[in-house]
Amino acid sequence: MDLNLTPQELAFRDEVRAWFAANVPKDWVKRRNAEESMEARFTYLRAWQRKMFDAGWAGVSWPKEYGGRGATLMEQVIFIEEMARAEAPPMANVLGLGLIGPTIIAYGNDAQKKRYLAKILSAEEIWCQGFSEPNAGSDLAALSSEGKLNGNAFIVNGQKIWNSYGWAADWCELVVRTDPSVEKHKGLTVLLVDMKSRGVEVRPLKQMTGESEFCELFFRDVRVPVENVVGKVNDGWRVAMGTLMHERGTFGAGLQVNYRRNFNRLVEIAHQMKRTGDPLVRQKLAQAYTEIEVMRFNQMRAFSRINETGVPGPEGSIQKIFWSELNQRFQQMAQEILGPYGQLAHGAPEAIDEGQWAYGYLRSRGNTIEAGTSEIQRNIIGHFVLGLPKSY
Amino acid sequence: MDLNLTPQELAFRDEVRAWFAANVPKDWVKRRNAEESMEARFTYLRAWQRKMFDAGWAGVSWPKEYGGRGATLMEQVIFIEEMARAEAPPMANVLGLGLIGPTIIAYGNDAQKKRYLAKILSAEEIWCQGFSEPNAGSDLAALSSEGKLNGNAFIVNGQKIWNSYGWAADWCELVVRTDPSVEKHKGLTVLLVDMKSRGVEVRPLKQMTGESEFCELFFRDVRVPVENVVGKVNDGWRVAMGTLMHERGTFGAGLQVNYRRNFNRLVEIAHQMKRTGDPLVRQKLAQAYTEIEVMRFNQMRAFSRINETGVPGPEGSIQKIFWSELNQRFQQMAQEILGPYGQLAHGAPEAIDEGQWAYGYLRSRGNTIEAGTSEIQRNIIGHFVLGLPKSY
Amino acid sequence: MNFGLSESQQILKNNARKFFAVECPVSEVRRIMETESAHDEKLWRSMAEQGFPGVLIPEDSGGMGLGMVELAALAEEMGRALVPGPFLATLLAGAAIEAAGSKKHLAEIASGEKKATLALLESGASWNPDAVAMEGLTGEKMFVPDAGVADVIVVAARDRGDLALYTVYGDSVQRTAMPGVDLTRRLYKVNFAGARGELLARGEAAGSALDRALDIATVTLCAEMTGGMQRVMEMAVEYAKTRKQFGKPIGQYQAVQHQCADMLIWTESSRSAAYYAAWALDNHAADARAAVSVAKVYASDACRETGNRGVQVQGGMGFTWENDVHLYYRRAKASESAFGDATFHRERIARLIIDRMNASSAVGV
Amino acid sequence: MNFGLSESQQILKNNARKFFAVECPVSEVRRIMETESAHDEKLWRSMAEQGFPGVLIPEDSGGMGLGMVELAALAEEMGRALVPGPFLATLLAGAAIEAAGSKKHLAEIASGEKKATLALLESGASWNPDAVAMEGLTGEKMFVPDAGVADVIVVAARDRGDLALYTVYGDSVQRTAMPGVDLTRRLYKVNFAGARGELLARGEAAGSALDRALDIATVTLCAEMTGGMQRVMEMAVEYAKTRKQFGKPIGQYQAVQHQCADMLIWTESSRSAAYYAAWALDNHAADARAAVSVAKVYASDACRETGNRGVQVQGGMGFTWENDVHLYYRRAKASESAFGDATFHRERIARLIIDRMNASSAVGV
Repeated sequence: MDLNLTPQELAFRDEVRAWFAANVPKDWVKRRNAEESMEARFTYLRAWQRKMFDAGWAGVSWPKEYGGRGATLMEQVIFIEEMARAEAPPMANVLGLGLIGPTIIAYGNDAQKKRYLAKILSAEEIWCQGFSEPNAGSDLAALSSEGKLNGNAFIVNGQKIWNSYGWAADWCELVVRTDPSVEKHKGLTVLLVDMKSRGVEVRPLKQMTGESEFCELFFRDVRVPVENVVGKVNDGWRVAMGTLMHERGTFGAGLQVNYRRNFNRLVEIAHQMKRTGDPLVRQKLAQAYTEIEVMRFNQMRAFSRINETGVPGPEGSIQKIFWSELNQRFQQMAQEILGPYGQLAHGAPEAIDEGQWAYGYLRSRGNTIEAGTSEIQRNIIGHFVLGLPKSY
Repeated sequence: MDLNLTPQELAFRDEVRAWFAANVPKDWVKRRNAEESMEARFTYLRAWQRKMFDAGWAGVSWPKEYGGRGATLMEQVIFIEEMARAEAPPMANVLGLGLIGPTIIAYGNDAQKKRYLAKILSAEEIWCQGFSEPNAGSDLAALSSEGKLNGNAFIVNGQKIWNSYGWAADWCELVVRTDPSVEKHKGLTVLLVDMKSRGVEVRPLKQMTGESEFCELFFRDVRVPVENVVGKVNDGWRVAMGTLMHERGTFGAGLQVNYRRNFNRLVEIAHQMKRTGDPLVRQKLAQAYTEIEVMRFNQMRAFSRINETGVPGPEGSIQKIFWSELNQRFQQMAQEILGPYGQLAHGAPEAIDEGQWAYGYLRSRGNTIEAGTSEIQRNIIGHFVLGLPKSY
Repeated sequence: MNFGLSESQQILKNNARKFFAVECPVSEVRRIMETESAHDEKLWRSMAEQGFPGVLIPEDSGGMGLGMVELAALAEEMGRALVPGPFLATLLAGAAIEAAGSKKHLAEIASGEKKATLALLESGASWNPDAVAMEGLTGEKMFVPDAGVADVIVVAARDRGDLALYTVYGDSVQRTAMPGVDLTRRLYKVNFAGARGELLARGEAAGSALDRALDIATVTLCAEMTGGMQRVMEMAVEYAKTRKQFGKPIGQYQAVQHQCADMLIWTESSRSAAYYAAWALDNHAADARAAVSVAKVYASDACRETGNRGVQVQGGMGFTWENDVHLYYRRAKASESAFGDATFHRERIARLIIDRMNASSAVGV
Repeated sequence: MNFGLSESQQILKNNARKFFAVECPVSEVRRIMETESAHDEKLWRSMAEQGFPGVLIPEDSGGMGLGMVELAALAEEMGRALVPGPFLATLLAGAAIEAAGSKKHLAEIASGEKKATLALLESGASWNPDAVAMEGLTGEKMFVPDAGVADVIVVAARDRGDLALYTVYGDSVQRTAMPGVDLTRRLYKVNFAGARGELLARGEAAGSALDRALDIATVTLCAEMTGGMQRVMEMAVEYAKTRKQFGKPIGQYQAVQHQCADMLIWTESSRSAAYYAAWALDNHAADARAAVSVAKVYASDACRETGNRGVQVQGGMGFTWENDVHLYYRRAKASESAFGDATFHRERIARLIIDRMNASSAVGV
């Protein structure tokens, strides 16, 4: 057991840290909470990704042969942590870099790799994902969007939901049912769909926070050439699961840094409100510190294990439950400490941090739903980790 | 809505209160926690019940024609509360009075009523109940003790568990399977079994508290005459459910008084330990007060509704969950306030209240298991109250 | 003893439910909450025709002269329908005026001609009247509910050190919106420079009038929260019955079903506590003030948790703007802290109950 | 960075598991806990042959000279096996002696010839060294673990106002049992009238030695708790797989299965926190002391809740004396408060972390 970074890891961290220190746009922290159009914001993030790409920081985890850096898992973690620490803007093509690029690398053919990968890295083409449907959320394999083979193309019809970046995307990794005659996991296919195709419609989906982080996608007789199948026809479940596996990998590394920053900020405010002498407030803050630290230790252990074994396991569900439920408790606790001020929204002159705490409280409610509900995660732990019978 | 007692209820309360004030043995409170043999204790409780019987207080809820008092539900509640308030000893034949007598009244024939009821009231014959089995707990209908008809008697074989008072009982209300060929709820029969029959064995079952509140009963070729069937042969599920319905009726009325006494005592100790100035302790005690009060209000509402409609409904599961989980939180909270002193057991000179807090903590663990687990109670609420599909 | 509503109480409740189903369906709530003040004069007038703003106001002042139980029954239905606007604020102000022994504005409040509110909180945001520091009609009050549409504002201030209540005309003060999570009940900062108004009460009279008004409003809020919880539970249960995943209604899975069961326990328990407190206030029961805090402690946590489960059970759908559950979720957060959060009321219980229990004397049950 | 155990650490852990499976199966635990002191000299000698009492003691004092991570690995296995007796008490005393810069008794402790303990708590039962009031070797200490079999007792007392540590011979003091819920680790009241002993350290040296010893023992306890949680979870999961009700293994019902999932989360998280703290202590990390408290806050609650679920999942069977889960349940309650409960350690985190963060300065991550 040695929790110090290795000399190589230290060198990598120093390099990353130095680059971010020199290159993170100074205006970002102010701009982050400001009102601006999604389009203007996105242009900014595209430029930022391009800058990172030019310096060789896009696709850190990708193999070198595809334009990545071939970083070890621990280096990826370091990269993500440093990016969070530096309060760098996110990259515009976050799904392309994190999920879809790796899927194409793992399951795509040479032509696809050649056609798509470089433009993902450079943010020239933005990607989104079409998986969930109104009637296929936790039960993803029940999806009903269909792709009917017609000559050398699939004709796609259906509706997708909880899609991120659809409004900005050039391409979509879409899962459709291509064989309705076989059992539900077996008739699915993953297609790469040009979002400019005739028959694709994108509608913003407004959340309870008032934002539209997500979209609904509608496909009406959309033509997708057969060469856009990833992997084999009717083998889409395996490909889609491969994509989702990436979702539960290193994502938490940045969260932990953000949570710690939120905690530090809350302590700062509590000091300013002269509330840190109150034994109740002290207990609450210390409990939050404890949970965030335990999350950090859990992650270090998990990353260390994946680094050795090479595969993220179902234990990823532990991390998902931990960060989502932690954040809900934290946001509630923040509300208790801030009192009615915590409820003031963006635009109220007295709002703390421009309403970020009111927003954070509402937004956290989605944490135990998005990326696999807590109920599904506990099913995964029960069945795949503890070996209990499948409960659903 | 009128939460004052009616003049009749007030008169009843005053009468009960006066009788208890004059008759509750003065030595009971000290004796309660003292070490004495179960037999000696039971002799004492039998004498106490005889005294209550002679004064007309045994079987308050029973119809007058069977020697009871024909009290309204609200009077029963008052009686139970006053009994708890007076810190009266329990009656020896608690199951006979509360569960088995009412079952015989509801389902028994005239000969049975004549034979058994009076001796239940006078504590001349003590009763116990043989329902649960090692493999039939939550799933009671899966019980496998069998009764085979042989001439004019059933020959009973099997094992029962979680039996109270078996070691002291003269009689047992026993559920056995008399027809294994039909579906599980349909082949059961309720028998009244003489505990002195050849082939009945009683073994104490030691709990995690170290006590033996419960027994295991073993039946080996025990002969039970057919006239001891309650209701009809193979109609035992209905009879047994009728018995269990009584279990969830007015039981909580006394609990609420006991919880409030425990709370008052804890506040008293906290004052003595000079801990009631600590904001954390204040919050904890106030939360406990809140929960005990809400339990009281819930019960008032439930009793008031049963008083009107005449039937306890599945809402009894709400009360069961409430009192059991409340007591677990309360006992844990008491431990936090008392610190290591709370853990000291009977016999430790420094133990508070002769180790009752350490005992209460351990004993409360059983609350969410006994009389229907919290899981089963939530199933009942989900299915029978909210109309959700059966989940098991 | 009878915990159920009397026939006339039940009729009032049923009528209120029907009234709001027609006059204030959720589509109206959504329309009104998008307006500047989340107040709709037409709805208010209709409510006034029913006598709602004057439920507690004595008949000789033009009100209905009913009690807290009736008010709780009405509030439960208003909570269920998520009625937006200044009902609770007006109630609070009216109760303070009446508890101070005055009849000022009461007839106009009862008739719906005037809306009112009460200004208590200052920058420290404490619900404890002892924390009032504003000297006379100067300075600012914060988090004043529905002040934007209030014709009358009852203000707690200091008059040479003593607590005092004033009635102030809404149009004589400067009101600035403080947009918060609850879109149906707006908060304002009120600056009293140049306020026109009169002294209502001072010293002990002011303190006890304020206490009484806060107790009344707190219980009313608890009943309202119960109605909201009931509705959130119903929406979740309905969804759990119809939404299928893995070939079964999700309500068949215990992970979902047991969350629904908990929502029922919280809702029913909040209801018991709110109605008990209402009855206790009406009947000047010895434990009335503690019962108010018990109801608020319980409902504050239960209402928030019911909201949490209500969203969770509905999954992604529960997280959309289109789904009504978030409107209740937002209201629950505001109600949790209004008139003091659970921590505040637990401390109040400690003062009312625990501090009065003596260390050396055995305490009766 | 590598969070996993090194090969030699893993071997030590595996060997410990095998050793205790043979030398201290639960039947032995039950036998030993029924004895007067819950200590078995034969088991102790076997453990000493393995070097266990001297894991941390430097090689030049006859110990193994290993670090906290090795100790945590050993303690996890001891917790899993629920090893009764004075291991933790002896560790605590030995760590205090060594941290005070002394070698007194260390060789005999390492060899198993002497058992030891540390007496800190007085009637106020506070784990804060500042609360020590006993003047020199007079008066009483309370809740002293395994004092009944201790040959050496390290005592915290005042020497003219300054904190001081003394080593006292166990047979020179009066020890009275304080029977508690944990049957495997006994507590005693110790009266020091007539005690024979020597000064070990005073002033700052005493304070820092005591702090260090408590930190070491706390982390060891957290690792031990993790081992117990692991075992409780395994028993519950095993039961949930085999016990059938309504025709299915109960572990197929989400109400049961999800309780098992929570037990896994709590156990794994306690493990991460305990090992991190062990590593931090070994490496004098800047956050080492806070990490100790983080581990204890988390484990105190998690271990209790795992016990609660462990009994609940096993239903009536889990509530019997015969089922081993209650032995762990009792130990969990004692461990929850030992060396300070979650409330105590949260307050310690507040002092170590929150009070040092400045209101006006931005704080780095």
